[in-house]
Amino acid sequence: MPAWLRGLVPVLIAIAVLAVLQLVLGEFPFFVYLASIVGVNVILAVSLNIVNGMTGQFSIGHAGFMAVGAYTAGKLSLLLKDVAIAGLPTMVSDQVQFVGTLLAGGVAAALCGFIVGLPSLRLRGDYLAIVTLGFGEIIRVIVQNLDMFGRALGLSGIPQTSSFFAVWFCVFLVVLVARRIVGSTHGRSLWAIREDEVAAEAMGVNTTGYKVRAFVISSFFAGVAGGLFAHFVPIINPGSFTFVKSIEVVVMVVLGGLGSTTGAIVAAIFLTLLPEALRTLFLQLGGLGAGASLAQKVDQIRMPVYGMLLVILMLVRPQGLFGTREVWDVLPRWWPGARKGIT
Amino acid sequence: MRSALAVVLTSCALALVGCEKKGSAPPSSGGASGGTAAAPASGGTPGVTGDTILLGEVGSLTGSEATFGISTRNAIDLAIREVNAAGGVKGKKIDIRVYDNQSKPEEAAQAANRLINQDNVLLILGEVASSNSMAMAEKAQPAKVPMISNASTNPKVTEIGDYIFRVCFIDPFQGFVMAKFAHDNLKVNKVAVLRDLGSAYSQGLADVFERKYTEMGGKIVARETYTKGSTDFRSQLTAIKRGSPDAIYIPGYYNDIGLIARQARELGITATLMGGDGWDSEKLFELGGSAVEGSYFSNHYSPDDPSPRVQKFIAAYKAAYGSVPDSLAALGYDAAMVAVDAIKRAPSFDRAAIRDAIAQTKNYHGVTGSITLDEKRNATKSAVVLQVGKGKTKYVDTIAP
Amino acid sequence: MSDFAQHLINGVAAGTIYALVALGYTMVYGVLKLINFAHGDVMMVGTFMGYAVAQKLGDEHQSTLWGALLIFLVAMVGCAVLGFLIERFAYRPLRDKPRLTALITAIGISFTLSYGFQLDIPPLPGAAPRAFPEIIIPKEWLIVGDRAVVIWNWQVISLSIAIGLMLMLQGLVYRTRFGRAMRAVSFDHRTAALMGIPVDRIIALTFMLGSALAAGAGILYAIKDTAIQPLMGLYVGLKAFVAAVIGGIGNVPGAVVGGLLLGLVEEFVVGYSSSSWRDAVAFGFLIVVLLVRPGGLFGSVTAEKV
Amino acid sequence: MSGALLQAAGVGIEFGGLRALHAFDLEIRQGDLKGLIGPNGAGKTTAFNLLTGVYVPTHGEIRVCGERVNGRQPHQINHLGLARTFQNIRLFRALTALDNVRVACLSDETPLFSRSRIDELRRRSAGRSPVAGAMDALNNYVDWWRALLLTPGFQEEEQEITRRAEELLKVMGLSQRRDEEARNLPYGEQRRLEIARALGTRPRVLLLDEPAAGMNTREKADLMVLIRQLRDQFELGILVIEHDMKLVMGICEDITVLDHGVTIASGAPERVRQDPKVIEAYLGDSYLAAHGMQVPPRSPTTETPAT
Repeated sequence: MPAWLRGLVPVLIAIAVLAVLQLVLGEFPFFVYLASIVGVNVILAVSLNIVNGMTGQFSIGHAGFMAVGAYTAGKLSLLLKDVAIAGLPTMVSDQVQFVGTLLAGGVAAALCGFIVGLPSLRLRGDYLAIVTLGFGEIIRVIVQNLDMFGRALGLSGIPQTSSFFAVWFCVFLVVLVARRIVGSTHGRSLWAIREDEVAAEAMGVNTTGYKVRAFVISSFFAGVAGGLFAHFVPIINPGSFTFVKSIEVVVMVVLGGLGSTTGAIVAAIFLTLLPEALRTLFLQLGGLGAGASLAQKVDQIRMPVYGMLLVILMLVRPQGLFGTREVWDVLPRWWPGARKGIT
Repeated sequence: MRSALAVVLTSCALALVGCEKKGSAPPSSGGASGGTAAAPASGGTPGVTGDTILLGEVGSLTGSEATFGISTRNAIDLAIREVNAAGGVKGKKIDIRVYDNQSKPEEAAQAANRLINQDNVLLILGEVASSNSMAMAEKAQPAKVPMISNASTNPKVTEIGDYIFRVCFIDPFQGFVMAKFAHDNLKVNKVAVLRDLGSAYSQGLADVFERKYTEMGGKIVARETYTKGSTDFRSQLTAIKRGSPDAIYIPGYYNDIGLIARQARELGITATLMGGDGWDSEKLFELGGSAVEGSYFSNHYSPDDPSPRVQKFIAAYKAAYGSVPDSLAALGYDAAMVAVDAIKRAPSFDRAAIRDAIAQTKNYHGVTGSITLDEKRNATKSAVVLQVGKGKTKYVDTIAP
Repeated sequence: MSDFAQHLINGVAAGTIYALVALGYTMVYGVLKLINFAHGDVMMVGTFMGYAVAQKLGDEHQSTLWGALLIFLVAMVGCAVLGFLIERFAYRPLRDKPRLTALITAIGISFTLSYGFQLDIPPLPGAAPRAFPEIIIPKEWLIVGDRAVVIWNWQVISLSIAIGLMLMLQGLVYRTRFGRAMRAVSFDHRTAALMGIPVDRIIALTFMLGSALAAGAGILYAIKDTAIQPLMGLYVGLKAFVAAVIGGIGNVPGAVVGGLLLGLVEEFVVGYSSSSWRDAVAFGFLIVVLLVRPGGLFGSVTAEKV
Repeated sequence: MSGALLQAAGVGIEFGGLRALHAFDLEIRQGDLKGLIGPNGAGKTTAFNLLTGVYVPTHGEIRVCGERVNGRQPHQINHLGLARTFQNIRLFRALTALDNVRVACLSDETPLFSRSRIDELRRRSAGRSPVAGAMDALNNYVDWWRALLLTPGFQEEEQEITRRAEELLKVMGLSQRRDEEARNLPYGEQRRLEIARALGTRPRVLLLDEPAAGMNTREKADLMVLIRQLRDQFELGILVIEHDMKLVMGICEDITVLDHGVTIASGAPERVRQDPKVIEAYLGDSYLAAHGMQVPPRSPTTETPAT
């Protein structure tokens, strides 16, 4: 295989596989919806992992970046709703616009990431965490106050141009980016920053630059995730981007194992499907006993159960599902075992 | 360690398999249930199996709007029990599947999607918050599943499509009612508006009120906001006090109103308080105490209404859940009853037929008044204005559209 | 002018609650370096305990001094026990694990408590808000002019309690053996253990103390804002955390000052600007403080030794 | 002036009134092997931190390869050719030995604009050139893209970096530890790994902060040989902080002695060793009195390592 092709092969494979899946899954809208929401969460978790896991910076404002992307992309789509690109069939034109809005959402979020990344030059650990959290909340308040973003009602009627293919291709991209960063000078520099900032700096790693860039890449993908989200829900309002959402993403990253991309993926899938699985489980239980009425009552119990499961999972596997290893790292070649916390 | 991992992985797999199995093997009737845009296939009767009719409901059972979702669910449950006790519909019992949406639109969309595509319900009931209803409607409309919202008052909800209905009046009307009442009945000139920044309902009512009231010649002396979840409103109230208004319009929900009223009185504000249907709850008296007495709010019905329909509902609800139903419960009950009525009238269990039957609802006598659905699928009915008294409300006026 | 004074009073009253909750945050952070996300929810549980006691006492007893004291006592002891259990089973096993994992269990506990209390399965209270009984009969403590400015007795009581507690805590931390042990554990719990300090016991006690403080703060909060509901802890907890960080997390007077400052900033934004930007300004204020002083107002960033 | 790779003139710093270092002068040329000694708290490590940019000096001037570096970021100073090790080993503990070195082996490729050109621009505008900044940023982003697209050039570069890192491990005798995590290495090997890592940055001057601390006599002897060898093989100038007099006296051609932040002596080992001020400061009166000595012993092994 020629060297120049090596970088592109996975992309070609992914396109082919996803296209087939797209054709097959078109028949199951609920599955597609579920897969989309799972995909969005995977993108969020993997991208946050670049900042929290690889670089060791502690950000808990990811929902803010997602909101920026969602609102930018959603608003653009609404503005372009009645516009079609000349010379293209409507379907194609819609998809082109969709991709354009996603990119715009990502870029807007990346810009915010750059702005939030700057204070990270000065702040560490929990202090940085609270600043990112504050940023997320500020975004929400701004959206709530602006008429153009529909205030509390949010944006509605966004064209549902997202698809299984679109979401999972973005998932594929973010995973690819995360993996390739890890395998490069850049990834090693990020790990170095996480391990010891002073030493990294002394070894010629531009720590501030890398930290900001980690923020930028991470928030770009959060923005893309938000854009996707806006195009299949297809309502966005400030209530979807509270700090609870940010926390959910952090939970995915930690549960998967800080720094482990595949861990983040598995954790995101697991935690997103868990409530739905509980719903199925309770329905089955209800079916056995007192009919569906029990199931109704029991749907409320999902959230406390989710909380309990978090506690139990962390107690059983404090280092996360995979530690910092990846799924295929059977041998402890790369940083296995317990980690030291964020500093 | 390994076993924990295994548990996680298998439960992931289980969740997925569970979905797939259901999706790929729908009940014998609904071959087309999977297709998003497909109307039920000829002869297919989604939601009807054997002797039960399955309805779906999405509500906020947890999260910041849980109290509203729960009272809606209670009332719908009550309605369905009553219908079943009376022999069901067309010889079939009604069953309902309720999903929680954690007060979030994406969860509402997901739950609606599941109801439509997995559980194959005949129609969907809910939600209270307009953004959640809209998320559901976006899924119900393309799948051509009728949906009746009980209490989403934003005009945009039913604009999503011809399968989306509601049994309540809409923001512009209710805002107008209180503006008119303030101007004509209370004869006040200076009004302050305090709205919930995080609630589309509150924003909608406040916007309309401000516009209508100013058009009538009144003056808005202060505009303040609060955020759902906060419990200290003194700063806003102190700012309002500076404008010395005659009345304060607070289109919020009762759980905030009680506190706002108390704190207003504590700060020495004597202005009359006014609000919307979100005030209607027995809780208001408990939370507001004497501070809310003498305030006015617009509502869908008056518990004083001597009509047996209303009294029977109140008595039954009280017996079942131990509290006086709030307006959301009343609307939930009506939404369920309108749905049942439409199923009765429809020539078949075909979703399109059900839709048509709902659209033809005319002068249905519900708890919240006589319901007629107009061509925009909104209920046109008159509103009542109630005055808060000691532990109960007093009927003051009826304002027609 | 009078409304300026009123805003000042409101701000101090709101800040007092933030300060009290922030004290608990700061103490736990001090010894464990853990953002105890469940702190606000422990506070919520405390208020519901107080509520239950008040219901048992009935109308005539709950407003007496002894009644009020009993309510405080039960809530504080109850929460201390709850805090102990949380620490013992959710945090202690993770003490030597990465700090983030304990944060996740804290979040798990928070979800369990807040959403669990929303269930309407007795004895859980359900999602609907409850009116908290008036265990301090509100009386005007000071009235200026024609009720232009009013200070209530409970505002004075809350503030006194907050300052009293702060001084007590400060004394505890800097004047007692327990406090010395606490500071040692906070500095380095492994070394502290080598010096014969019973680290587990110190951390458990600190945790219980913090939880009891939360319960006390919760009752005062309920007296001030009269309604309680299961999600209240989330919002107050977040604001209190911000207050603690503004003051310099881990620092006792810092928590109080941070709380009062945050209360005042929010109050004056609403009073003299637009109330819709209140939360944005609160967080903006936090960010500005941190950019100017990265360790908070009273905290110091320990320069890393190279 | 010219030819000095590292030059400190009158450098000083104060921490809240405490004068940690005062009027510190130093010059290192290629092939130099100098020592910096002094009792605990004399300011040796402070001097290192000033030279490498961790602290910004309040007085004086530091030049690396002729360029003034006061106020520059440590990584910029490192790029000019100054690398260091740390007194309390600061390896990337969870990374393998190979990766520790690879972190330091930053790419020398210049995707868009050559680094020397950017440096030239910076030099002309005293470090504040927006054009240079923009070029640098563009370079970085192009660099990221090359990594993401796995371009052939990037792949070659990665191979080159790995090859170089392996070579450095070999030089330091750590080849068999290639895939071991840094924290699992024995103490002496950690020290050597730190040196390998520092060499990865292609330094022209190497600062070693107590490289022999915690080593046994045999290891120390090996290290002495190694340091000399490194100097010659990599054409370096080396500055060593060391407590072990034997080591310092054995390898350094020139020694600077600090006490309380002040340079009390400097020059050839023999001269410094006999300087009474040094003897007094370094060993204390009591020590001399107790041993009834006029001259310091050859190897004061009672010295405790600094914390």
